[in-house]
Amino acid sequence: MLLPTYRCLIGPTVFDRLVGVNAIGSKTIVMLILIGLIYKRVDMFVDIALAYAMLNFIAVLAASRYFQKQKGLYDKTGKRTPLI
Amino acid sequence: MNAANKKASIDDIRPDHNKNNSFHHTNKKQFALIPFVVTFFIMACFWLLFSGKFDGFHIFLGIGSCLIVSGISSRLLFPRGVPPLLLKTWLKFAGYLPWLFNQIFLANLHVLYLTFHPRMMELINPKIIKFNSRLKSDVSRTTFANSITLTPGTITIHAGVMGKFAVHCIDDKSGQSLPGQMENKISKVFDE
Amino acid sequence: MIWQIELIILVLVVLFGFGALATKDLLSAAILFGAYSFLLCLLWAIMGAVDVAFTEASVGAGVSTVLIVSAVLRTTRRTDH
Amino acid sequence: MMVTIMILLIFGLIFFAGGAIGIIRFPDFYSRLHPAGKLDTGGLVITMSAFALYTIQPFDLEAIITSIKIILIVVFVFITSPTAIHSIVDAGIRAGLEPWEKQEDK
Amino acid sequence: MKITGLISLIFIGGLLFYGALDFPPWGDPTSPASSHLSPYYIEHSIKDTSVPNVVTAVLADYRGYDTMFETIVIFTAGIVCIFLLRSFKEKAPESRMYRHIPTGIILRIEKGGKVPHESEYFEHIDSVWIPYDLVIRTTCRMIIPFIQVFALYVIAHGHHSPGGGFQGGVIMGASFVLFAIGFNLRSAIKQMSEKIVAFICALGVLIYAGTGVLCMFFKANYLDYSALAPLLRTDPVTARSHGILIVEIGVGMAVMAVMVVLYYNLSSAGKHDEGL
Repeated sequence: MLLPTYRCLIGPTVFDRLVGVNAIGSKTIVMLILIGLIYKRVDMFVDIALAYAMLNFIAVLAASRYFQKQKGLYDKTGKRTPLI
Repeated sequence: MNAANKKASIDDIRPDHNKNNSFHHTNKKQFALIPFVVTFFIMACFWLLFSGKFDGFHIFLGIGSCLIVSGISSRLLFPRGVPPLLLKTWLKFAGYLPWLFNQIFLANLHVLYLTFHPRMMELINPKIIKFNSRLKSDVSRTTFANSITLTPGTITIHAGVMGKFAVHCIDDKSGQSLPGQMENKISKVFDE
Repeated sequence: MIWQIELIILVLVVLFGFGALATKDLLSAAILFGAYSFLLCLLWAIMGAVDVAFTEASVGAGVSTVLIVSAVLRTTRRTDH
Repeated sequence: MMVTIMILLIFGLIFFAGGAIGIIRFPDFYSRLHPAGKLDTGGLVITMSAFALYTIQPFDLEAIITSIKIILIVVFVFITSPTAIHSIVDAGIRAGLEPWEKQEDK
Repeated sequence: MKITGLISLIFIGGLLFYGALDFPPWGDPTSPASSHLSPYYIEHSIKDTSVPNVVTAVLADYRGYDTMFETIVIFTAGIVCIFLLRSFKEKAPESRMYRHIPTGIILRIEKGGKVPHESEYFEHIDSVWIPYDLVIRTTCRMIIPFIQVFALYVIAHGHHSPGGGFQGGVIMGASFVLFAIGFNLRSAIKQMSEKIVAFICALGVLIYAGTGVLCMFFKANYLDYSALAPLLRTDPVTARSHGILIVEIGVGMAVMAVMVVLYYNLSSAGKHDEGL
């Protein structure tokens, strides 16, 4: 989980951050079930993991919609400086 | 902008896809019984799976919520104008799954090999390939696109309405096998 | 609970919080905030507060990122200094 | 039973580690998606099946339902994960990010 | 200005840390919080309310006022969002895009042009036209009903597993948001119009407060659900459990509606024409 964090925090573009967040999300699901096994109450934690599995991709979809609406890595103002 | 996208957007305004996708265009709200009942039964199965409690009170709550859900969104599972998925299709789809799992496992091993290879930069050769698919319905195309994304070294970039696909593949070997076998299997599943 | 895991996740939460504050690009900040809420949910779950973890999971994964991204879409994407 | 679970867990962890390293090592954003998408999904499937095998041990109704829920998580991840990857790629193409290609012709 | 902020922040933080030093040590069994209040909840909650999940019992029964005002805070947030952002003035946009459905031709109508009615033949589309994205749309279509049934499960099973009204309401709202992202905002509004959403929002708060008032009719305190026993035809303990469920449903409705309202108004800047 540390390495996707690196990609999230340092990553050159927004997309690298998205990739990192996606990876962190899938690891979070596994960690939740693991914690449930350690506490011996899997039936509780499985609900949280299920909610994650369903809702994990809404954020990614929203961000990709942003780029479909707002074309380009560049701002509207016409400054052609890449946003990092 | 990529050339594939421009071409595809010319595709997309062709009239054909409106027939497939008449969900938005009907202003009249007609109540359809059969999708409602089928959705209700699917949702009831899922409720029992989630709940795991079979006493009367919880069953009553479950029936109430299944009615609400199927009232709201039975049109989403079975939209107008699209032929519904039959039980036979689902059984065939279950037959397709083991092959898919095998492919996914192979894909993982392949990408794993690439990842840990010390001279990775020489092995990979990313490029974009385009091809036409002969699958027709929305669901089969989506299945095809998702299967491509899951199998060796390929990611679907664009899945057009008219059957245009653009695929990003990571090395030469993985790009050659498209569309090939997978499309045959999926077309066999969905009877097209 | 194993306190090493808890410590690692706590450090990661702090890192993501600082990252979300420090980036000048607001969209990146929104995305980092999503990851921050993932890790915070894990932290609550480790501490045994299951209900709080569930709230954090549904709010953080479901709607908060979408709302922030849509607010960024309607305003500007760059912070001015 | 225990041996199977251990083997599956080790495989899953290898996949996860490969995914994490691949995200760092690959040269550009499009090729980074390959390890991120596939290896994470594959590792999640294998790890989850190990957990489901572990949970089903007492073999009463509650345990069976819990492990079916774990399998259900896998199903949902299988539906949503390729979609998420596809939408990221789509956003990248629309934003005008050029794919990295090997220069060997010159 | 920045330096003033920093200094005041450090001062307040130091004050808080100084205050925190006086707290009993973490996990101390003799601290006042864990010596008489929480043992009471832990021992009596099953006997009083027959709810296995103590958190739900505390939130919705013992601390009912607290949760009620939380719900009202959320409701107020939704109302304020409508008041701040919603613009009812139909400012005519510079150009509108319409699609003639049978032929698929796209018309761009400049300012002042004659606007066709929305019918089976003309469809209003977004000005930055997003091509029809097949994969996302089909996946959203397939997955939304399952998210909704899961949300209702979470609301109904707050007694036995983690969850309850708030979480279930948020997941339900997320499913509508997903609908609006996967399709477009106008079809979401057509499915669930603004008036219906506002009505559901108010109805949720009304259910919560109305349950309390109903208890007062039976000569009990406000939000004392055991008084509802003759109405529900059960014994007082089960009545408390059912009262908690009713209240949770109210909270869920209010939260769901507020999430949808927030998304509608934020993503379209109050104009409700084109969203994210």
